[in-house]
Amino acid sequence: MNIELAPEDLAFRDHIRAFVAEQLPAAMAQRLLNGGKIEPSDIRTWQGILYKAGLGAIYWPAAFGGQDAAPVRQYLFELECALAGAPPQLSFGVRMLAPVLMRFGTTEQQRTFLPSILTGETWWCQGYSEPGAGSDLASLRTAAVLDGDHYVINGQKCWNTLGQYADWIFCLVRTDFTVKAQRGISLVLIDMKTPGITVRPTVLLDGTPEVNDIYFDNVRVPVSQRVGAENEGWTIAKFLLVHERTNIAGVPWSKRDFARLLGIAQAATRDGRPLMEDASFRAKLARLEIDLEVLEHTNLRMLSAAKPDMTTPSILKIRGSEVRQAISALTMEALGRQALPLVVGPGDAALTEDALTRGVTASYLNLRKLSIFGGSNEIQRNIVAQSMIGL
Amino acid sequence: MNIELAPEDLAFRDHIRAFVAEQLPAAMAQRLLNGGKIEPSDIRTWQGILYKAGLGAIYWPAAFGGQDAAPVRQYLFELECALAGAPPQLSFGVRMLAPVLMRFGTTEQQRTFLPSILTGETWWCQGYSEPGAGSDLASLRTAAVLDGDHYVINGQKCWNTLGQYADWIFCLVRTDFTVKAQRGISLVLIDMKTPGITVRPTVLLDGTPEVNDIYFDNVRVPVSQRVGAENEGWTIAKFLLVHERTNIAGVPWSKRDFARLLGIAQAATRDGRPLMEDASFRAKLARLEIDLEVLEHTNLRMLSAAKPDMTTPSILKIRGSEVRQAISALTMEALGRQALPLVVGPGDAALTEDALTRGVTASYLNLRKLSIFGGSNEIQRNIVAQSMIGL
Amino acid sequence: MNFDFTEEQTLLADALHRCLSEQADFATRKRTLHSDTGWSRALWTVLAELGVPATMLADTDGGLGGGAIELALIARATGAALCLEPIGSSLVANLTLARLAPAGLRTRLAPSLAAGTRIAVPTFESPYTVLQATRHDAAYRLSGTARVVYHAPCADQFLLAACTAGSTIADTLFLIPANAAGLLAVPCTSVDGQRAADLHLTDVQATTADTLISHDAAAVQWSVDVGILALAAETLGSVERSIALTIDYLKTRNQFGGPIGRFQALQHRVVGCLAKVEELHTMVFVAAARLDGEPMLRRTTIAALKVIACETAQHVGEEVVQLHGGMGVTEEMEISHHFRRLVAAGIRFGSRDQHLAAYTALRFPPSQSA
Amino acid sequence: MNFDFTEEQTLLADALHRCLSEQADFATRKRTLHSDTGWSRALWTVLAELGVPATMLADTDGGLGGGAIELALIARATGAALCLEPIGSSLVANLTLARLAPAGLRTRLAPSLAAGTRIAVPTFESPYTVLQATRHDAAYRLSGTARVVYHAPCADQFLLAACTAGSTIADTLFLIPANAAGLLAVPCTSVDGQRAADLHLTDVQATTADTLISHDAAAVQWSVDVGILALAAETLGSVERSIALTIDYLKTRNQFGGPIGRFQALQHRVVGCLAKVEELHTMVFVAAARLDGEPMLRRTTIAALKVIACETAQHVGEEVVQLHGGMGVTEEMEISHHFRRLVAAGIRFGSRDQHLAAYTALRFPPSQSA
Repeated sequence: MNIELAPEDLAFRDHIRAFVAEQLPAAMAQRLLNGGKIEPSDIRTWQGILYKAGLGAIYWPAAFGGQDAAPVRQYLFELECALAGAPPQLSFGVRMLAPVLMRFGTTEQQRTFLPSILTGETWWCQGYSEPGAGSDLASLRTAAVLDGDHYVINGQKCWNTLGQYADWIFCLVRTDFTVKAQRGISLVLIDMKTPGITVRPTVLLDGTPEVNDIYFDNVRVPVSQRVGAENEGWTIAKFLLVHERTNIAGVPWSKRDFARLLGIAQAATRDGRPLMEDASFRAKLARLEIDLEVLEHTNLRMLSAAKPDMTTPSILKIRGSEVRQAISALTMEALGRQALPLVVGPGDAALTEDALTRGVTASYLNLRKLSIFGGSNEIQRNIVAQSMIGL
Repeated sequence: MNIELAPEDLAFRDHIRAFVAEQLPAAMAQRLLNGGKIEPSDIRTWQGILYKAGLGAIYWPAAFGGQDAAPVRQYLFELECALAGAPPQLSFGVRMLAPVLMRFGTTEQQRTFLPSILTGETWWCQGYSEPGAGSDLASLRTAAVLDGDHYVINGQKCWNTLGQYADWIFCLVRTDFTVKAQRGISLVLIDMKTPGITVRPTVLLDGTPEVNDIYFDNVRVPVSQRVGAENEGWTIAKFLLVHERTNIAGVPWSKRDFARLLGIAQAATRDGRPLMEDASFRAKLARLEIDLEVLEHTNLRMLSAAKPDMTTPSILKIRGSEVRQAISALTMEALGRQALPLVVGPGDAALTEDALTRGVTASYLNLRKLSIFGGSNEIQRNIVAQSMIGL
Repeated sequence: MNFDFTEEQTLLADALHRCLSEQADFATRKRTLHSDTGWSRALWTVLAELGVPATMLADTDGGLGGGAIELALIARATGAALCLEPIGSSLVANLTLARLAPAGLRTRLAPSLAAGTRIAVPTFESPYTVLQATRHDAAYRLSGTARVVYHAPCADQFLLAACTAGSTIADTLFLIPANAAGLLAVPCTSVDGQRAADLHLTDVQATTADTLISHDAAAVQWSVDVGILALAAETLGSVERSIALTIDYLKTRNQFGGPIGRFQALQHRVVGCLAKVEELHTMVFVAAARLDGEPMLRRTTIAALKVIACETAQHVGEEVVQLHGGMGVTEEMEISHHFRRLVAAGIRFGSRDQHLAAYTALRFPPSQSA
Repeated sequence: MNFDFTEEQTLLADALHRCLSEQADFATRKRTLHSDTGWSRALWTVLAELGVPATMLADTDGGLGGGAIELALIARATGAALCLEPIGSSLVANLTLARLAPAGLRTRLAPSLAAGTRIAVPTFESPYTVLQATRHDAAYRLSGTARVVYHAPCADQFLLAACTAGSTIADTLFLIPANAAGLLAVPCTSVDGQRAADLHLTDVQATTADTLISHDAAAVQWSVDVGILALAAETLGSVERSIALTIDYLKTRNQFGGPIGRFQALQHRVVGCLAKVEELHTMVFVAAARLDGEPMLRRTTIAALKVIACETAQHVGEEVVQLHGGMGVTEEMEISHHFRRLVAAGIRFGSRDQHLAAYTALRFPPSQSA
């Protein structure tokens, strides 16, 4: 057992730290560290910078432009980026679709789609959930009917994240209605410019249109854009969900949020006195830091384990979401009444210029999704219970 | 709305307070306030004193020797008794069987059994649960087969509280095995001296034999000792369970325990300094007092409501057990290392003479039962959910 | 002892519920929310005709002579309907005026306040303030800032709390016009969608005639406590409605072959919410009953109430959103608006920890007996 | 970076688990619990033959040269088996001796400690003590009381921590014989069934040869931290076993027509326990890895570990009893003995709040940056 970083890993971290310090645009970093909204252009710009430095997806196999980086290195990479104020990489392409293509895609598909994921040129989104099939993917109904060498697709997807900016979507569709729930599903890749696709944003409770309903009305997709065999989509979906969960704890983002919480707390007052004089608040901060420390090391313990098990990603998802939500709640609490205004008038210099505190409440609202999207925490508990108790 | 006590109620309370101050044996009170074990003789003695003062069961109808006292008065009565250090009244006779006899019993049964409940001469216990039918009463199997004018009873009861001291037991038995679960059950009264009854104590985790298994081996019981019609036991059991729950929150005991907690906290030190200097401990004490205050008033709100509903007793049971358990946990915490010894050697004057702290840890252990016995908190949540959601 | 309402109180609550469910259903409210002003003067007028703003004013001043129970019942109903109108704020201002203001001030303003043609709102949620009142001859000059004053954009009068010389907490109350010289209001929208403003005061004049009480910090605290009661009662209405919405959702949302309400883990979490709501219900009316009683008991009860209200708002708010799954985080669902209201309720008038500290200081001061 | 054990460590843990499940099954342990001495010297001898007490001693002293990881692995196994023998205590004493004692003391005692024929136990669980060491010429005289010293009745030697003149916390460590003149032991049984004693010292003589370190409060704190690690690792073993027992129970206990483990509310609560246990698992080995590292990082990590261990002990302990229903509160079930062990673990070496306060003081001192 050696829980400290090996000298090579430390050197790697220092290299990433230096790279980020030099290459991450300072204005973007400052804006994002102060709680500013992440714009699509931020994500595209940063992915382009990473690509040029050979860091577009370090844990991809070298054959596809990666570095075969171990999970711990990938973690260090994400941590350095997050702490420095970088936007996240868009997971739909880099983290979700790409491993699927490498495993199930044809050589042609890999050649066509992987490079532009790495460069950040193609923005991918995901079409999984449907009305009435949120957590229950097996009951999805979007139909793909074969017509010559095309599928004709009709149906509706929901909870599509950031699809309003997307160039392409990977989509689970039903290719066989005659078989049982999980069978008869296929994965297809669809150009968002294909006629018949309508994107309608769903406004979330923080007021932002982060997710969408996507309607398919006789959308024609070449059969060559199916990934894997027909009706094998469920196998691919499960593979993808597991991949989606490898960084599910979100520790880098929680550490960045915690650093911000500390900054806010040190500047805050309560009833006219410095908030950090308040013993109960300091104890809360301490308890939360312990949670974060435990989460980080539990995550590292599992990342570095020789053989991963099936329950730990679910536990990491649950605890990761709880810890990040708790950080956002305590940040809001630290702000006190200053946390109330969600929308400020143009004349309000005091509030808008107070950059450190920007978006704290909106972030608390927005992060409620963490325990719901991507398989709710209740679903995660079911998965663990099924594996441990099996009743 | 008038949440303060009416002048008549205040006068009643003062009357009870004065009575208890005068009549409750001082040595017994001091021992019980300091966490001493409640002996059967304490309960019998105190019931005798209450009976002689006409206070044996104040909420019984006057016709049976009570005072038709309203629930709020009964609460005040119990609160004054508890705070002064009185033992509890034995609920099996006074609170559980008696209302059943008044409602379902024959005049003969009422004349035979009610007076000695009031005087405390007859110690009753309850035979409900069975192995495999703890929370699930409908599946009970103890058989009562008619043989002339007797039932012959065979089977086993468990979780029988204090039955080792009992003169009589009221027992749910199956009188018809041919019908569905809840039907075919009858309630019979059995003299514990009847041949064929064996009582075997079950030691609980605090080391005390508080509950028993009771075995019935061809026990002959006159049919005249059945209460209500044959196979109508389920109706009676439900009536009785509702009655059992009218004081389910246990507020008087929690208030007595909280007063003791305060006494212990004010005398305690932590790392060489007075515990009450510790802000986090005082905040815990405050938060718990708030819980107790809320529980007391929620209990009073429901006791004084014109029409009781079906869910509030369950909520009171859940919260009542949680609050009392939390008080016992915080008392243990206040004691620190002094809470460790459960059994002290005869030479240990320091520990045995420290009467205020006696039995704190044993009490914490013992009170785990509160959220389990009498319908576990999980069962209570099911009841509420059934009533509110109905799925 | 009883917790029953009088017939008049029941009638008031029923009339209000009926009115709000007819005239302020969720669709109507959504239009109001997104309107320029963010509140409906039409609805306010209807409520005024029902007697809502008059309820808190003395009958000798043309009001209906209501007290804390009426205030709690009205606030509970407006919380359930997520009203955007300045109901809670004006109730608090009007009751403070009725109880504390000298006759002259009352007589001058009561008729229009009762009719709803004039709206007064308080600018403070705690005795801690940076607003200073400096004496100049017979008048005061007020300077400082009051942050995030709810309903300030629709107020005609502000009920202000300020510190006079030598005091570190507010000890003097003024009622001044919203268009007073030296007063700058910078608008914002709070997390619950209600409109508010930061008020910047520079030498705003307040005469003796504008003064409710002076050098009486206890009276200011009483008025703050009225505000806490109103907010807690609003919170009660909102969590009650949230649970009803959630139970409906659990019964009708199908997943994995049936309504999700059949899942026991979800059922038990609803029961956990219900238990919290019963407790808040109790404390709102205990606090209401004690509002005009012994000050120390009122203070500990109000502090306890806010502790319970904050915890209930956070617990129930987060649970009902979670129980709604993805739908819970969308703006189109009523539940997400309750959640935002509950988030605001947890912040306004001070946090759970602040009120627990206040309770602790009163009941368990360091190293002393309780 | 890796969290893997060496092959030797895995072999040690496996051998110990095998030995304890064969020789200290629950029925055997119950007989031991109710025996006069409350522990089994026979089992202790078997463990000594396995090398358990020798593990912590330096190989140059005839020990096996183990460190914090080995200590944690052994303690975890003894927690799972609810051992009544002085294993954790002697590991802590032996490791303290190995690291801090001068050569003379080590050479004198190591052989018999390694063989298990001599048992040393620590008498302190925190640097706060009322034991005073007063210098008289070349020796100290020790006076005061050490309360509830675990395994004192079976100890041959006591590892004592005392304050020298001018110090308010313990800064000196002694190893003295259990039969020293002036030492009175008053026995008691702790809540977890383990035997203990209050030690009353009156002018007990300790020479320089009995002194491990003096005027070094940091070294005393290190030894306390070793004890916290051992207790937390025992707790880990106990909660892991408790969850396994509970899952077995849920699968086999039938109510309402099937195993109660099919109820989702119960399943989710088991998952809640599992998540806590994973976290404790992490922290035990993080703390073990940092035990001999940078002192400030060790201190915060150990404080965090005890916070997590106390919370996990209470949460999991109360949940597993509740999930066992009525059976959970009976003495005949193994689960109730784990519960009692977990209750003791929450009290020993200081409470959750004490350690959170220590962590807070180190990481977030008042009004300063972290």
